[in-house]
Amino acid sequence: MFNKILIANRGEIAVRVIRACREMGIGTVAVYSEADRAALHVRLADEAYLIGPAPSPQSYLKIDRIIETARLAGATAIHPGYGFLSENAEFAMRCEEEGLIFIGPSSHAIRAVGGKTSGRRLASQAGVPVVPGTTRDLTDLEVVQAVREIGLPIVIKASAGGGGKGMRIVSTEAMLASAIRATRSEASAAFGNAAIYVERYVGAARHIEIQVMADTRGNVVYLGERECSLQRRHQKVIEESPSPFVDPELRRRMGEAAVKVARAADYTNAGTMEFLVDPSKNFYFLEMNTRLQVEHPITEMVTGLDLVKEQIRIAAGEVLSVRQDEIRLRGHAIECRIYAEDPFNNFMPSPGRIRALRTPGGPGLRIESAIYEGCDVPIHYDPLISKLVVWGRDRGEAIARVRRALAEYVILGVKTNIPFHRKVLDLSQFVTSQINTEFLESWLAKGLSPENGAFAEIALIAGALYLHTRKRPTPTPVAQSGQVDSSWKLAARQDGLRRR
Amino acid sequence: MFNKILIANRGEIAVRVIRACREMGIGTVAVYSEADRAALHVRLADEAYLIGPAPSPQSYLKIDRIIETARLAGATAIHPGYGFLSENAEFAMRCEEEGLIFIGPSSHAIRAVGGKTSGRRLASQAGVPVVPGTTRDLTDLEVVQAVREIGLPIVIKASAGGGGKGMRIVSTEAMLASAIRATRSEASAAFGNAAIYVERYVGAARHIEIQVMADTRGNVVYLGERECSLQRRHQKVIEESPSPFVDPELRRRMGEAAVKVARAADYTNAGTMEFLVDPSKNFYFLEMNTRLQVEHPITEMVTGLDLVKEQIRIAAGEVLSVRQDEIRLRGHAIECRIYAEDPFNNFMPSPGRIRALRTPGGPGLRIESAIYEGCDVPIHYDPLISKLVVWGRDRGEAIARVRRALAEYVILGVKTNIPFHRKVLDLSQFVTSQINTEFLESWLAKGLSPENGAFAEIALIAGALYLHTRKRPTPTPVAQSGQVDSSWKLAARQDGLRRR
Amino acid sequence: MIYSADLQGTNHKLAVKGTGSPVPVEVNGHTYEVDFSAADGSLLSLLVMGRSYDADVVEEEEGVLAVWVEGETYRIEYQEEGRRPRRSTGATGHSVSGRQVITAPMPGKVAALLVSPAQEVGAGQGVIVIEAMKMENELKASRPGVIKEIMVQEGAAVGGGDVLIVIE
Amino acid sequence: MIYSADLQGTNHKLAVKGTGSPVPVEVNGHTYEVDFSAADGSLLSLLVMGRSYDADVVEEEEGVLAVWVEGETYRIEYQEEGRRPRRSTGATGHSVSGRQVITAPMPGKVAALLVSPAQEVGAGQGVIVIEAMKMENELKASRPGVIKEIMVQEGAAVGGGDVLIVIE
Repeated sequence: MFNKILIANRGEIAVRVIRACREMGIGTVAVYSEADRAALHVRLADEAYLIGPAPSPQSYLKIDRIIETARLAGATAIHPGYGFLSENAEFAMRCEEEGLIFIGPSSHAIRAVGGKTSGRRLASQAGVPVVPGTTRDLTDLEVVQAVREIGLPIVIKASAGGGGKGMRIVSTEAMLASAIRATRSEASAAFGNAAIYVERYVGAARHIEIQVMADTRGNVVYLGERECSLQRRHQKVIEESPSPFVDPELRRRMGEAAVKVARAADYTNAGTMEFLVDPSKNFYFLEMNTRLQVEHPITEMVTGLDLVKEQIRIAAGEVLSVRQDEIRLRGHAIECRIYAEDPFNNFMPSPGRIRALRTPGGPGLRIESAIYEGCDVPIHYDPLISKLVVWGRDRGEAIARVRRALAEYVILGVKTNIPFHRKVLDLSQFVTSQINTEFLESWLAKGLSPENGAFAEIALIAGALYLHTRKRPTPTPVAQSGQVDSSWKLAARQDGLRRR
Repeated sequence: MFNKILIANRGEIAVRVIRACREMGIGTVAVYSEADRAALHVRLADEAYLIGPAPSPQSYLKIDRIIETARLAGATAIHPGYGFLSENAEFAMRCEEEGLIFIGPSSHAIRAVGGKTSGRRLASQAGVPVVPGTTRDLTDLEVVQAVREIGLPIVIKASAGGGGKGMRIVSTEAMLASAIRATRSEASAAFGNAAIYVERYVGAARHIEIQVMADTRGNVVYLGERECSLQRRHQKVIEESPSPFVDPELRRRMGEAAVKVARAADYTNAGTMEFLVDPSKNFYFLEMNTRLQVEHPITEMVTGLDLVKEQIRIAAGEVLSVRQDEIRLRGHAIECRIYAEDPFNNFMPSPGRIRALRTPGGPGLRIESAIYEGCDVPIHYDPLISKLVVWGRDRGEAIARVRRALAEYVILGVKTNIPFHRKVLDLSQFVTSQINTEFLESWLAKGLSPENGAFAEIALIAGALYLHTRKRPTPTPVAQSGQVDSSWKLAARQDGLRRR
Repeated sequence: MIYSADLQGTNHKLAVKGTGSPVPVEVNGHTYEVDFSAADGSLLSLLVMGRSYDADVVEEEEGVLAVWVEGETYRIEYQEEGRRPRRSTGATGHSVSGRQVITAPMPGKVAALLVSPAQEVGAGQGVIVIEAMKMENELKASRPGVIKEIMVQEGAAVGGGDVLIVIE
Repeated sequence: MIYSADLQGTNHKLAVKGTGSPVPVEVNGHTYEVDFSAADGSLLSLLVMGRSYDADVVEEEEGVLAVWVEGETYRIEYQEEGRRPRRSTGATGHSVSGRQVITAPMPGKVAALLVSPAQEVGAGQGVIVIEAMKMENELKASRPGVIKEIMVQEGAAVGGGDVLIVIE
């Protein structure tokens, strides 16, 4: 086993990996940018090194600097988290060359299955259905041809795309030419690569993904699915596992398909196959994410496995700790992604300082967060500041629990999408899970208005008292020193609390 | 189902019950003493009413006042939590008379099995082994006789005892007379009742208890065991479930014995049978606690059940939500009771104001607490301020996790026993579970010294910098406004974080 | 102490009639007896007619409070009786005149300009796109007008509060 | 700034040689380059030779700090160079002389007096029992002496810090 791991990431995922290492007795090395000197991942790590200015291309994306830091600190393995360099085949290869263990798949596997078109090719070769479309980059003319074959509506996608950028839905011939131009220019601007391909547009489908885990001895398992259809701007907002839409039979079929693709790619470590599932339960391979997902905790809560520890063990050459037939799903888990953004102002990002923070407590909660009272949420990185994950004995309890927890969660100083989550969780379409990837957008199109003001009058009073008491001494109750209970002993008997 | 429940308690258990009610959509009524105006249970409840001065006999133990408050607020049921009135048969009876639902067993069942001697009688009648001894109150002469029959060493116990008070171990004839006098006087002073009885003293035994749950339709189940041998002054410090000492066969035998006793008492709702288990796995019924236990969360974490919700459903006349054959234990749970006390000064209580509070996060943690930054820990009540409960896939992971969590837990302003927990968790006897009810005391007898100072030099520096920077502006990094990443788009591609 | 409070464009009159707790508080002519407790920092607990309310308050800028109550957060601008009004806040600030000043709601970069000088714009029409935290954010005109001034270029870095566009 | 710090009876000399971060800090003659960051309130982050230390500091009474570092809490009494010493703290405080003053470590009630005036007591001998938070707590003499004065009776309520017994 490794004695020191460098975490090439920041935010909640870096903290998540550090905690797993601590529980495994492995030393941790954090890297940070100038904007992150006081970040929680720096505080919690055993060692921390500055790797550059705030912009990620000059810090968290600097391969040479990170590898050099691993050397300097004597770390023998690197965990990339998600985002940043996690799916970067070159980074994985550099680690391999430098004799550092990249905690993830081989650079070869990333190349084989990580790319959008290469993944589609591999899947269809493995006999797994993919969304009808092309499996390679196209010229404008080829696009027109492809559209004739596939039929409208279609999506033009940037081969190098991601983050919901570089895609255009085309529903009429007339739109085609301009859509091609627009996508190419956006793609070259956003990803420095104008390559595009075409897929049939599957509209009212669900986005459901399968978690796979593969060791270096050829063992591959699937760990159930995650329902990820609730998206805004193609970005996941609320995920749950299991999916209310998936029955055991569909789970098995999708799981086995995912394992097939993983085997075809000689895949190792944690990976996720994204599928589109249509109302009649046909599923189509979309793409594979060759790293840990943001929403991995919901899979951990229903399977009882710690995926990060599993990743580390696999990278150290150990055998998978479970066989497929040992995997049982228990209960139901839901994750709400809490972003620093203003849901009532077009989800405008809201960087700044956390002025007040109170995290919910009690049964069935898990909070994956990198914020603390007094910390800053910088403008330079993703606005994900916390993941509220709950477990319930069944979906009903999980929903009730996440609502309860959101009502306890206080984050002031920056605006958050907590009110948005609370509204979504109350929607009958969510409760009955009558959703697809378009649902959230179409619901949002109606517009989102701030709190209806159930507590407006109380808020007005609280604010006034806050200002009022700042000027005067406040009545803060204190344990009455000296004044002591005259019947301790009676109380002692009836309490006897410690005897439990 | 009830639409409003009054919680006749304070502290973490009141908060625990309020949260369960919220998840069930049931309104909550808190009661509070003058010392608890700002307590968390008051904040979280829908309604809150002052019921008297700080001393519990004038507030949390005032039956009339509490029942009157339930009436006033329109609550139809009362949850007593643990301690205070939770095992008070008179209170249960008053509720019954007033047409309020007492969320717990009937006053009849409390009388039948709740008393130390009555419980022993009932158990032995039900054919469940009890620690050899008498099952009724004794005269001094009868004590001497009993000792002759049972043989030394014995324990003289106050029939009304509790909280580890009113018991004397007698190992020689010579000690007997004075021990009888001493126990009687202590008992009448502490419990207003000089009645005593005699048990054989079982020395190197473990304290293991069985959680039972019974509905009003005659269904009774046991929910595995809890290992509670780690005690100080007969008070539990660390509990775990399952017990490393208990095999499936012993679990079944103890479970069935517990169910027998519950049936014999016509018991309903949640209850716990405490057993002594000797090294050769003979078990002896000790007593039954006719209410929820402090350590109930570890049972919830391994069974997946919410015991408080189950209690409420049962009280509302619903059928148990699980059958015995559906109960599966998954993984391992450990609870550390965090007290406001100074482990390095003879565990002196440490009331006061919480000045800094940072609770651990990440996978497998559950924090049941009623403190917040700026709140006061009053002198009038039990010093339990938080329960840190962890779940792990196996005992090894649970231990690693609770160590990790304790190292993250910051509570300043009052002294806590966190350092004590950290030392105990490192003991080889704990790791291998070579423990019994005497282990902790005998280990403590060697004396406990403060932190050995692994970080003493850093602490000295941190303190100096704290004082230093109070006088000068502090370098707090802030998100560099204006200075904006010149290659957002590149970053956007490589992050694409929201697309996960 | 008497306060004028602005919540989502509606003005409310408040009077805190005394000190200590409980204290009578008048809101829009209706008086409540408020039993309250304030811990160190931002936490407040209110009891009004038996109902318990958990609140958390921080001052975002002078006189502008973010008030969290039972899971809902309100942004309220307070003025003490007899103090001169402060400018209101929000992504798009307007002065009393027909003039609209579009300011950057957060530090970021101008991803796109959607209008040109002298162009007419309708209410809710997007005028500029600011990129921050890996997201593009379109700022809209709150009511019809004509683009008077554009103070930034595409690609320019902007700080929070910077004036971007003036509409008349 | 130069400090004298008392930790568990041992005295340490500290010198913070400058302002801002990183700053050289001398401890008992050894100087470290300390990169530190202080958030609002009590949180500190220290980087010393690449090692990261998470710290949390509160002042329990003037000059006496509770310093949490990586899970361990230290109580340290600081004196700035050239200030007059403060009285030391702890359950049983002693002055420089052979005199011992037993004070109540917390508010509570005198459950039992274990000694009488003029009685000789040995080091570690229990002299009084205070009851608080449902527990009895025995206070001990830290070294041998003779009971000079007993200021309280059994059953009496005492406040934190009250003088209970004087030993000489």
